[in-house]
Amino acid sequence: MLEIKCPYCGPRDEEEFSCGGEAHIARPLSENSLSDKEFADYLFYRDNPRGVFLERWRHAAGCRRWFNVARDTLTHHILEIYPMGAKPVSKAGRAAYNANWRRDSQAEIAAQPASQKTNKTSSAKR
Amino acid sequence: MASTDIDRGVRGLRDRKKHYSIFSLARQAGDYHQGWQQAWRHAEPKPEYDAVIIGGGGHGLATAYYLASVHNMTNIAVIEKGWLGGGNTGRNTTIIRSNYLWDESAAIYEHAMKLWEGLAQDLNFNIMFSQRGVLTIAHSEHELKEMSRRVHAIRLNGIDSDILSPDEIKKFVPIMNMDPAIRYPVMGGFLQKRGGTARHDAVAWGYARAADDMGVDIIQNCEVVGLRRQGRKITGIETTKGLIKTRKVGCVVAGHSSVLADMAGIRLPIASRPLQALVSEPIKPILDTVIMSNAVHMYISQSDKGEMVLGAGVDKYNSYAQRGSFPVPEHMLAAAVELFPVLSRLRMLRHWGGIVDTCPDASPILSRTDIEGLYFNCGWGTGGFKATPGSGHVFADLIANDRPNEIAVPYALNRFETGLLIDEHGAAGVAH
Amino acid sequence: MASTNPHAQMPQITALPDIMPNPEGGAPGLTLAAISGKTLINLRASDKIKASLDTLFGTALPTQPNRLSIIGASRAMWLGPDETLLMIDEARQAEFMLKLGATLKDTHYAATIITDAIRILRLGGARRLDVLAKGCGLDLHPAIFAKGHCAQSLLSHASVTLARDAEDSLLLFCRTSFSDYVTSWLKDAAIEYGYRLDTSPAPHR
Amino acid sequence: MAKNNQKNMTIAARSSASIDSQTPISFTFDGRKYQGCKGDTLASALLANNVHLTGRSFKYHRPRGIMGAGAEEPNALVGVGTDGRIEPNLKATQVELYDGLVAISQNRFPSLKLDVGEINSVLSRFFPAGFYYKTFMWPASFWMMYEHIIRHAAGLGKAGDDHKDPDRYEKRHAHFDIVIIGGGLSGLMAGLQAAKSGQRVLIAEDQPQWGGWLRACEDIIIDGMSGQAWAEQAVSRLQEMENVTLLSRTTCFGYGDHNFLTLAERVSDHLAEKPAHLPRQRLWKVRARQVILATGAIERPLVFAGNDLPGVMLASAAQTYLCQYGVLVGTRGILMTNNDAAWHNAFALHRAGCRIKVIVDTRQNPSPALIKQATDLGILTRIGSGIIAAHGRLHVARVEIAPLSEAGDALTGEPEHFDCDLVMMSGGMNPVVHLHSQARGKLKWDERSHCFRPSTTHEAEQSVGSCNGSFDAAIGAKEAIAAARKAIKANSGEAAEITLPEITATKIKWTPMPIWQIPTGQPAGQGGKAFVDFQNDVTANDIQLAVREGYHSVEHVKRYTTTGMATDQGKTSNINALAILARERASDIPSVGTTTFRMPYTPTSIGMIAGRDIGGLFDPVRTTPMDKWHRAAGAKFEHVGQWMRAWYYPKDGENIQEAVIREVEAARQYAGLLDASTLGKIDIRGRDAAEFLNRIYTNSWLKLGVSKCRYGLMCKEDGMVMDDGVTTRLAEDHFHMTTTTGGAAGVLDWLEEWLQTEWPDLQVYLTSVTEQWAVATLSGPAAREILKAAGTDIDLGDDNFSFMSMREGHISGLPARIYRISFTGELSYEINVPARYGMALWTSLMRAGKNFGITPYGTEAMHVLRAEKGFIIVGQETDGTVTPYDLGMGWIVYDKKPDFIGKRALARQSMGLGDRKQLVGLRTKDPKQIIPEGAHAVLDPNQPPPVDMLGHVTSSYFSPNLGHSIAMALLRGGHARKGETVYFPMLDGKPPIEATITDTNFYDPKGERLNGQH
Repeated sequence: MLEIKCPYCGPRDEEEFSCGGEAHIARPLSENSLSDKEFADYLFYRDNPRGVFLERWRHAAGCRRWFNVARDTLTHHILEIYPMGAKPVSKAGRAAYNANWRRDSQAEIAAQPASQKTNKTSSAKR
Repeated sequence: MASTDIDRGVRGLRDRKKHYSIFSLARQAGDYHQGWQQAWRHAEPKPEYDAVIIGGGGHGLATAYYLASVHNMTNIAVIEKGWLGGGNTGRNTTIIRSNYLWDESAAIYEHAMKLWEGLAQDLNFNIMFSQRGVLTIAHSEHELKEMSRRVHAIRLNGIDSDILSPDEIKKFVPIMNMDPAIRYPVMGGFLQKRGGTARHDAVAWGYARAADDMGVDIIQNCEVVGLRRQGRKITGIETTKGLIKTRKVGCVVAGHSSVLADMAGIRLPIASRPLQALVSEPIKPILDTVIMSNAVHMYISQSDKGEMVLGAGVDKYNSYAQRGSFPVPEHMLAAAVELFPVLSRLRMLRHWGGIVDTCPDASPILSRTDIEGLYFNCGWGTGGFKATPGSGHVFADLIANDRPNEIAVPYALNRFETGLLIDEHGAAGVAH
Repeated sequence: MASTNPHAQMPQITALPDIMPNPEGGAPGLTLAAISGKTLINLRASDKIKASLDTLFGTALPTQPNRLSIIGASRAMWLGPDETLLMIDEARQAEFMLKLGATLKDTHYAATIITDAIRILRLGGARRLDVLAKGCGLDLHPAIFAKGHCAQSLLSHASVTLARDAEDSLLLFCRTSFSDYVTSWLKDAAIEYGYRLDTSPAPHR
Repeated sequence: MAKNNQKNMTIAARSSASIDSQTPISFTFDGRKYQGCKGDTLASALLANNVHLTGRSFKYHRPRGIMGAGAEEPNALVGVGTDGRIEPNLKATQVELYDGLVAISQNRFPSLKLDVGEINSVLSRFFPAGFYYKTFMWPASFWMMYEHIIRHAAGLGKAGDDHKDPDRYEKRHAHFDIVIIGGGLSGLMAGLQAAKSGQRVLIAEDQPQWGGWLRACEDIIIDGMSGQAWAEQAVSRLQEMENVTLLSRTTCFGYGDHNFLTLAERVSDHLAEKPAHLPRQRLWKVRARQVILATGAIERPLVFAGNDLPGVMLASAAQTYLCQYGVLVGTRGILMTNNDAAWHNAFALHRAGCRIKVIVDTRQNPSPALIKQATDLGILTRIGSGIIAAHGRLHVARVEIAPLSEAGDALTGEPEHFDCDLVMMSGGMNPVVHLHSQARGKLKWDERSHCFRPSTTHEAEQSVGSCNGSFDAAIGAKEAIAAARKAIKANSGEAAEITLPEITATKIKWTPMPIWQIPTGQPAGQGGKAFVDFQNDVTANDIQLAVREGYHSVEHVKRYTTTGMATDQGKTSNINALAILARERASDIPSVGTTTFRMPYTPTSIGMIAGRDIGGLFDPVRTTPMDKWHRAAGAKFEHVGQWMRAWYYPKDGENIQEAVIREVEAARQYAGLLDASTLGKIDIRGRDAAEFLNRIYTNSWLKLGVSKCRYGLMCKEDGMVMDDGVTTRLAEDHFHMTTTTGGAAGVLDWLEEWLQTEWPDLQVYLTSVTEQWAVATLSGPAAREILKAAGTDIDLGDDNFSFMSMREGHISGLPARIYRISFTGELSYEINVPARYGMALWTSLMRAGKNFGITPYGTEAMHVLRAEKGFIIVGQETDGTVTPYDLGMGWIVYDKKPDFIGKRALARQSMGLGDRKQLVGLRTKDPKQIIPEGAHAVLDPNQPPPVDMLGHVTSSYFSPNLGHSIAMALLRGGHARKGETVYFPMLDGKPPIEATITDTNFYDPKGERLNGQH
């Protein structure tokens, strides 16, 4: 059973958490011109690496906060835990973030208001 | 729905010397079993094949077998990075049924069921397909309604299904706890008599042996490290045993589909999840059917060896580790003891995990891709074993003709673009 | 019409007596007492904003995760970075809420009375931690889960909040609809140590 | 008779520190009464009574005896207990003796000595590995019959007939700084170091007593004490420290991610009288910061013809029975070994009175000192030789010994015959690396000791002593202290100074010979059976056959021959099998590889893993504040998730139909009262609350007036309906949301997720108030009058209190929020009071309504009433594949809004397709006919299967108010099919039901009844 270090409550058993799947999936803004195919990238297509995976967890039975985890899906080692809205800082975490095909998907571009291309808070999942 | 007359291809082995029978067994006994031949050759890759199947599990071997026996494509190879059947084929709870809600699902699983029936004779290998029945039980008003919906649909699709009352269940499964005062009392169930189990390893070995008999090269301990393409066309695969040229590549690597998709530069809507199962020590027969419960979340059968075989749902996180977390077996066994108190004093003997690839709609993908000559068969989630022959049969057809037949059409990748899903989530509950 | 089913009855929960003597003799290993006469307020507010309530509450509200503030009969449990559970005497409720409203006027906060949604139990007895450990994955070692600590976790199938506000006992908060389950679970878990359930009138029901 | 004399002798002579020969214990085996001593295992007691034949093998039903002394035992499986306490397949070597213990042998008929199953042994030539894959195929239809026979021949023990387990099982979590598995020399040394350094320590020992091999080892001296005395002293020192937890009779069976260990403590299995308050076993779920494994080693058997006969035993086991249990397992013994250590076992037995006739060493050059020692003791030696066959029927009686080639692969001379009643064998040691491997640590093959030992680790874990391949006591102790210090350092603790004890023991040069099968001198496949896996009857020939047939991978060989798959999980067989496989493949063991070890280390009680989460505690039962009233009224209940909701309230003799019709009519004609407390309720506050709702729901929320209510539908991001409910604006920045009963928790999490992860800029706070409020829904023409009668300070007039609005005030003195909303189409009030007043509210309304014909109604009547109005129930009319448009509720989708969850998905091309399944109403041709829910619509009732289906009936009832049945269905292209006729084939063979497709709003389409004026 995994032991996950909630950024607030500290190390707790996996049972207290729910897993939210891939992290940093930007939600296309309503005024988008995505094709159905491009929108499917946001809706259904998920990163599924054999190795470092950036995923979202929630301390469901504790403080109910969401946070990000960089976890190796092969070893189950947890490399890094970082807040919602932030990006990974570990080398492996950053590499995984940049390697993700989603970074240059139309869906992700459509999540960026033309004005603030690098705005972080516009979409905390990023 | 599947056409009722399926082209099963060549039946039995071409090489009569290798034929299995009670007589060959007796003959060999006289010879102290020194004369048995290899079930399949340990082939080394040729420079080029007409088609290559990546993945030597049940689905991959079945695909190769039907390519050879139905479509006469014998210059083909199966590439397996480890040993045949070493993935989910050898790690599942071997349950076989075709009583699915949606027409598309019923079509492919019933197609498989018809192939299961008589497969031992097709392959001249006793895969121990045992039609002991699969009984799905309901624990609430809501589940009874779902059950009614399912049985109506299943029957109209021409698939056998009977509703059992609590009294009939009591007779059919004497060890089940029918106390109406338990937390989730057994209020009824539906039974597919033609459902049951098969010996998972035998399925892989049987297909391998029969495919080999028709000239298919089965290449174990050979890992694919890259896919060669020319523009949008597949031209070959790079393996740890060198480059193999081919214009058709079928990927059947449950658990690792995304890894291969990465090599091809395409994406799949798939998450790899741990699925755990366990067996008890062998005991004399106490359960002669398969029981599934969605509400208390477990399924159970007893193997011919006498082991109670149990499974439940997938773990909640992605993993390639072939292991899960302890709470899953904990809850699984609590549910098992609640329904079958006799299990309390038995002991868990073995526990293991597989990696299943799960789709957003809990239905598989049998599809061409944007790359010409590259085909994927994946996303079977927890339910792949039961589909093995049907999956191989339909996938072989897709590869041979480069177009999906009527069963395969709904399972194309583009359904995630259109949103026309085959959502077994609501229906499936604990699938497997 | 929906199919009639023969069962449609309440599942039977093994009804254990309220007192189970310690099989090894001596005091029961677990004592349970329902706490009544308290008001529970779920406070949603940032640390900055909730700090302005310190005077009203009587002492600083906890800003450190999983910590508990104690003043007289009042308790404040940290539930999340912007969530605090306040427990005060019911008699103070009206005045407290009034002053709270006045103090936090025009700020982003939510103070919701959830007294009736939560059941409070005080757990005592020498084996209370062993009983809890049977269903709770927290490290309850007295040195780790010391006085002044609180935590939300699971007790078997129920979500609970534990607050160690005393040396020799602690508070357990659970949802009202789970309290029958939690109580029977605790009794059942304490069979090997003995227990005593103090059945003073519960706050509601 | 010689046997009796010898038997008496063994009983009388029994003495050892581990057993108490003064306290005799009586037990039965196969109905016969025997006596053992306190401290015995069933195995040691049976041997003391000279009972060697204890079981029959799985496949060939060959007579089997006791081969080992612990978890490795493959043969001596027994059923123990009576009535509800029967437990099959226990290893006699692990069963602690208690007074009155009842044990039976297994897998034999009619008796152990005479088992008809032995015919399989005679016919064994026809049953090689995997024979069943090659036959039983003709005729195809016969397989079920063949299988029936196979199933009944297979299986080992029998489960108890009485299915209720009378015992309790406990589980507990625990946290430690350092967990040590194994209470032998190295485990205790590591424990002392860790404990003295103030760490929180757990030491777990599988056996009832501490010391491990120290107990069975006669010659070791530690700090001037016998090994056993030292162990007892160490344990008593540890017991005094409060930072130490000592668990004996506790097996660590699982090692999971992040140092999560699972241990099984046998609390009362060994007690004759099981105290009612104590669990039978306790599962420890331990999170450890550091783990030290000191799990010892297991001796390997040698593979030779007849090696499975009773009386053939591991050398270390023979010594264990002698030194630990005071049992001499034979009178005329022979040892075959490939190493030095076993010589000392033989000497020990010889000195104790078992005449060792010959020591057979497969090596050409064992140490001369040993040979001299043997000669001095009058023991013959046969060097560079092996036992090529053992003979006997129910017990070994004679062996053939022949000289071997240097490699041990051929005979180089004629065999000599020796009679005997004991054969000790030793093929070297296997470190118990199971837990290290479970923890995903790697293994490496040790070319000197010829065994696998731990190499790199994956978790914070270290192996010490024999399980690390360090078979020398002094070295093991050093390792243990070093490992403990390393662990303490890793925990940033201070390692206390402790001194390594002085250890003197017979020095043993550990150089076993790699010999994996003793040649028989017979042609391949012939000669006596040489077993590799004893329990599953897998012979060396079977492994050769598997390889011959192309099953080369170790996993294939395992699965094809079933070697290593028995209940001993290959503890004695794996390495021999691997080695023979390597030989057959002309490869070496490391490259053939090993199979990975998985939980559990030994078979583990299922009841213990289930624990107390069964029966009444399987899952919480949630009840409402009015629950007791419903029960008193004799209500039937419906499971809704964890909730128990009143389903209907039958009066004497009423069935569900009659009761529901009465309740439905009452609600329309007078008034009905429903307990709606289970509805999910969420308090939503903050500046942006309205904007938030506007994004969550499909319709518009910005302009909703204060104290006004609005119905809302929420979709998932894929546009499919997720939940619905009425939400009320209590103030500009304050809303009260209701959700479905089943959806409550999910919706709160869903809303929180969007706030935290997508829209952290919105100022909105959510608080669940589901259980803060008890809700009674008063519905019907008389509702208003009843509220008045109950006494209220709220002006109920339409102008003050209109439909879809909320008022706060009092009902019969209780503080209440009343929502005038309707799920029945009648004048209806949802009265919310703090949960504590729920019962008071209910009873006072029932009282006030008495003269108005008030009738409590349950969820079933509620379903009928809303269906008459065509209102949907999420989860019944929807199943996650239905959009608002499919439901004909396009009116609630305000797509002019910039955004709401699901908006983009609903705009996908396919969502507009006309042939989606759409919700419609149905009128049966025969008004009395009720279509079963779940029935499927077809256009051509005579089409043979597979039939083209339009879709299914989601709700179907008889409507007493309309006097005909009503139904709703999701039909392909349904909205365009209004007026068409469809057919519903029945399961029971009755003719299909004919129905016409209609609208869904069956009753009072104009909604005039909402005001109660009629």
